[in-house]
Amino acid sequence: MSAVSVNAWMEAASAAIAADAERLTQLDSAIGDGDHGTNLTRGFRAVVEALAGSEEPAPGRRLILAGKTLVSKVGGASGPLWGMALRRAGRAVADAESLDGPALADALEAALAGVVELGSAEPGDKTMVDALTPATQALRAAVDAGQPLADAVAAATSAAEEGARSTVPLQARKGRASYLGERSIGHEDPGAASTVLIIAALGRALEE
Amino acid sequence: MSAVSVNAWMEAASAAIAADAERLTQLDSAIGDGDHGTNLTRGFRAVVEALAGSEEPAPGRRLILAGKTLVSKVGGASGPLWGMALRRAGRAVADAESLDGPALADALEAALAGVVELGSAEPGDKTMVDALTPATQALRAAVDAGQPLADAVAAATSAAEEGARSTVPLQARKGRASYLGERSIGHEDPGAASTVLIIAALGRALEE
Amino acid sequence: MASMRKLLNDPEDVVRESLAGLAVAHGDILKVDLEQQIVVRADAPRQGKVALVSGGGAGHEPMHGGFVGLGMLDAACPGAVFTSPVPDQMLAATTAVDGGAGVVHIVKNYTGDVMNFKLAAEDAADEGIEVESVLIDDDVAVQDSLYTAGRRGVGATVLAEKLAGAAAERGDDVVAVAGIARRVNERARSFGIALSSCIPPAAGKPIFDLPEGEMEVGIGIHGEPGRRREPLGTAREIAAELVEAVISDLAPADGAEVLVFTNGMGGTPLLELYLLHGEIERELTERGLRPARRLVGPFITSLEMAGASLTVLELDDELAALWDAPVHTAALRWGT
Amino acid sequence: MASMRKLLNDPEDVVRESLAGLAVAHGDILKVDLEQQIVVRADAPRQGKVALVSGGGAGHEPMHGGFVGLGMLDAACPGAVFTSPVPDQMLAATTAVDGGAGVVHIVKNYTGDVMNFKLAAEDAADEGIEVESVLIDDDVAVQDSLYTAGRRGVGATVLAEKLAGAAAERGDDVVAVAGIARRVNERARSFGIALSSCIPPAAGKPIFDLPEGEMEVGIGIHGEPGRRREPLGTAREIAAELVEAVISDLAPADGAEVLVFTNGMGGTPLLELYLLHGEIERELTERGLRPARRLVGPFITSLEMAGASLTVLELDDELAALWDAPVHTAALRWGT
Ligand SMILES: Nc1ncnc2c1ncn2[C@@H]1O[C@H](COP(=O)(O)OP(=O)(O)O)[C@@H](O)[C@H]1O
Ligand SMILES: Nc1ncnc2c1ncn2[C@@H]1O[C@H](COP(=O)(O)OP(=O)(O)O)[C@@H](O)[C@H]1O
Ligand SMILES: [Mg+2]
Ligand SMILES: [Mg+2]
Ligand SMILES: [Mg+2]
Ligand SMILES: [Mg+2]
Repeated sequence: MSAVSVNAWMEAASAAIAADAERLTQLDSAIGDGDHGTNLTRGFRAVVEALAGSEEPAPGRRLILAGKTLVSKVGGASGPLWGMALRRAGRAVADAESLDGPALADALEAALAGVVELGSAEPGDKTMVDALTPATQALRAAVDAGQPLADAVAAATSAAEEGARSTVPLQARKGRASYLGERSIGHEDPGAASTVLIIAALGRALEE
Repeated sequence: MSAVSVNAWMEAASAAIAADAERLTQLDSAIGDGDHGTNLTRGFRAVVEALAGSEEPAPGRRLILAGKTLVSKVGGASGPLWGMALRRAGRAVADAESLDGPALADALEAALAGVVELGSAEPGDKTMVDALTPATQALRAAVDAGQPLADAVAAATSAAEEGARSTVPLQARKGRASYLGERSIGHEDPGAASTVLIIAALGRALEE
Repeated sequence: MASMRKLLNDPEDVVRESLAGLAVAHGDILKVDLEQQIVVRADAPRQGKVALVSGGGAGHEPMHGGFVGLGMLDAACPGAVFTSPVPDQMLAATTAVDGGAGVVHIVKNYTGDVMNFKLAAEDAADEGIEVESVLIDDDVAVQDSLYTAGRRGVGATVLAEKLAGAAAERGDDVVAVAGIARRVNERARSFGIALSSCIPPAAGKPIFDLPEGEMEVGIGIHGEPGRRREPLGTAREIAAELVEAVISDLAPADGAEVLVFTNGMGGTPLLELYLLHGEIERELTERGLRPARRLVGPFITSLEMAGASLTVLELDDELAALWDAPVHTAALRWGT
Repeated sequence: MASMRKLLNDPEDVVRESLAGLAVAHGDILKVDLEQQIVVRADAPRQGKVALVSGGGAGHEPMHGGFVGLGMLDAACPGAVFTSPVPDQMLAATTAVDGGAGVVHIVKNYTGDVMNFKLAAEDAADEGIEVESVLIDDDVAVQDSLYTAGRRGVGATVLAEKLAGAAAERGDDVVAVAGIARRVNERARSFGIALSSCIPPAAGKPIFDLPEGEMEVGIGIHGEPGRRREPLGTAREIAAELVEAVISDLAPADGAEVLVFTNGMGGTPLLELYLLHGEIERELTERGLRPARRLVGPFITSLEMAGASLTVLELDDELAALWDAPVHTAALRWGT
């Protein structure tokens, strides 16, 4: 049965973010402070390094390590948010042997819950939540419908993309972009954009 | 017999400098600190005002007043230099009733001597001296040759213009431009350029 | 590399290498742990004294490292440029300065700072250190509503760190020290404008372009654009706008004594800043307020951004006395 | 009007209005005569104390107005931006602070400053005031030869004003005070680089354009271009270049104790300036010199120019003690 490799996921996410760091930073320059690309590049690089140095076999524990690393290395808003997300994801799958469809759905739901608990953002606030929420829902629906994991991940990725696009016309209510008031309208939220990359990276981390 | 009116001279000089202040400042930006236009505009405006408020009939004394005003109002290098120049010019013609050809030649020679005494610049150092020296010589020669004052002033103006142009290829050895070393080559000296304006203003100050 | 208009080596090392320079420049006042990226008072921990810790993204210098020393902060933890530090740093700073009397965290209200400091405070509690967190949110440019992340912490941070630092120095307990910082936050308001963007080292270019003749109004301290753009006014008009924004929100008592903090954003010449300060005091005086203390200079900056912010703190006798108390840091020093 | 990136009203009034702001901000330290455009110590004249007067074009703030006060200058006379003041101002300042013990004029070596101060000193002598003039010319970027106006006065000015001010405060006579300033000038050298031009208010635009990736090397303090353009180096390379230029000319004794003054030109963030300072100290130490005192910050500036200069002063015990002596001015304060 196919599953997601945590190492491969984090490596693919790290590579995608590094490749797109410039664009993320551009988005953050328009409505934030222009550091989102460097923040996440630094963070995911550290995650890949930490995972490479760990012997831990359980995917849940690997996710917790990834989350702790993000908290320790990123700072800003996205560090604790994605850190909390991965820690909660890891705890949700506990000692499960593999991140198969149902486990991944549990993990993403827990991640989303963690982000909302820490950041109190609701859908429509123009944050990463606007991409992570539909992605999580799409993945759960596909898994529940018995679709292959690759298809479920593809559905989640499309949903994340659409969610990120949907942030463009919104006025931000959370994070730095909210300081801009109406001037935040018309720009894609950088955190939503990076969420797309992280979800899409799941597709490059499928095993078997 | 024709002569120069000090008031008219200073008014014409003030107007010409104000009109060309931008260009003077540009020249000073290239090899100095970009204030020559504003320095002299401020100074000659104050001179015109001071002369307007004075009852003094003797042209020599009016020149001294003009010089003192420049010293008090301009600062920088050009303030004391032109101040000294006009003070010395005034003293040279003492209580003469009019600034006729010979008196004007005396005045310019004294002015030049004052500038050299204070600033120790020699011809070729790329300063106002490079314009004032040939202008003074041309005026003296024309007056000695018995030419009408208007022609003498025109000759002085041409000589000043040529002198100013001759500063372009020079490397500065005095004033701020000297700090640039070889980079001062290829630019006209701002003080030489303003000297042209002041000499040319004589032509608009001829009476009778 | 180094092709942008910056004095640095590798942009990734800018904060750490800057701290190294701070350490050699002010070895009598502070020490720097380059590993943890924290700045600590030279004589820390001071047994029995409440300790003050602050932090935030770098790029606001002299805040916070320049405020470490007698009568002000015990430690500062700078993050990357314009990026909140991480909880590990905050925890390291907290444990390094705890003298057994508890630690006050001065936290500027930004999503990142708030979340990271929250995690650090939880970690500190786990280690048995009593932490009081004080949130600074004095920027009237942002409406404090459900529809924003709340007001940003700006100029009042400097004043809170000075006054709470003096309270800690005179022996106040942790609740009292935090209380002073909160009182400063309640009685102070700020508003800022920018005449240019700044150049974050990682980006290497300005965050925004501001056409000649315009200004950003209602800016924060992270080089971000402000609430709106307006035609650039004269200093007199800008002073009136700053004072109106701050005073209408602060609503001080008639004839109140105030501390006037005219802050440069980093790239504004002192020549202009003093000019603006003069206009600000005139405006305040015309409104019947009485400037009784002043601070003029670049103290909470956005790298080389041109612009200024005004912070007004309504004074009482205690706050005035705490302001006058000795301070010995790299950026503020008197009475010693 | 006000369409340039400047906080001001009318560019013609910028210096006077800035002085008005300085006066309200620091009424405890100094007073300003707006008519004469001079800044005078609040308690001037001090009977029996040698008085120190300095001046020069505005645009270098905090120099000189920010150095007026106990232990430093008795008066400052700022001219228009980057324009030497006029003799009338210098004379007014000199007579305002003369306490009967004579007055020392600290004159930076620029044609305008030298000529105007010369005329002022003559006027002061006519009024029976003993004036000692000290010429500061510490900038190694300019060759001191017949073919230039001689070396410019830059960073050493700040040090000379502090140290001679301390000598005056301890009671030295006018010749001795001038002697300290001259010793500082002999034992100090400076060199600077710029990463951007500045915007003089009267011009309203930058004096020169510097392409991305280049720097001006060997700059003065009037926004003028430097001796040459070079590719912008890393902070480490720039530190090496500054130290080499200064030390090869100063030729201090092996293992000498030095005061290291890392100066910001106005628009360089403190983050970068401290980074550079760290690199400079490393370079100096590697050459066997011993940094024993430091000053880091924007103290002699060119408006908002980005860049930095290094001044190194070879110390002896007396100069070190004079440095440590109390000073209370708007820009430098310790020991009080
Ligand atoms: N309260 C919040 N809840 C969820 N996501 C948030 C919140 N605040 C900010 N974010 C996300 O964080 C992103 C910005 O991250 P980043 O630029 O790394 O941090 P910072 O804003 O501290 O510079 C935003 O685009 C947004 O998606
Ligand atoms: N030593 C000198 N002798 C004669 N003229 C000089 C000397 N030094 C400078 N000048 C003249 O002064 C001009 C600059 O004047 P200005 O820009 O008003 O003063 P500053 O250089 O103080 O800014 C130069 O272009 C030059 O012609
Ligand atoms: Mg950001
Ligand atoms: Mg000039
Ligand atoms: Mg950030
Ligand atoms: Mg000048």
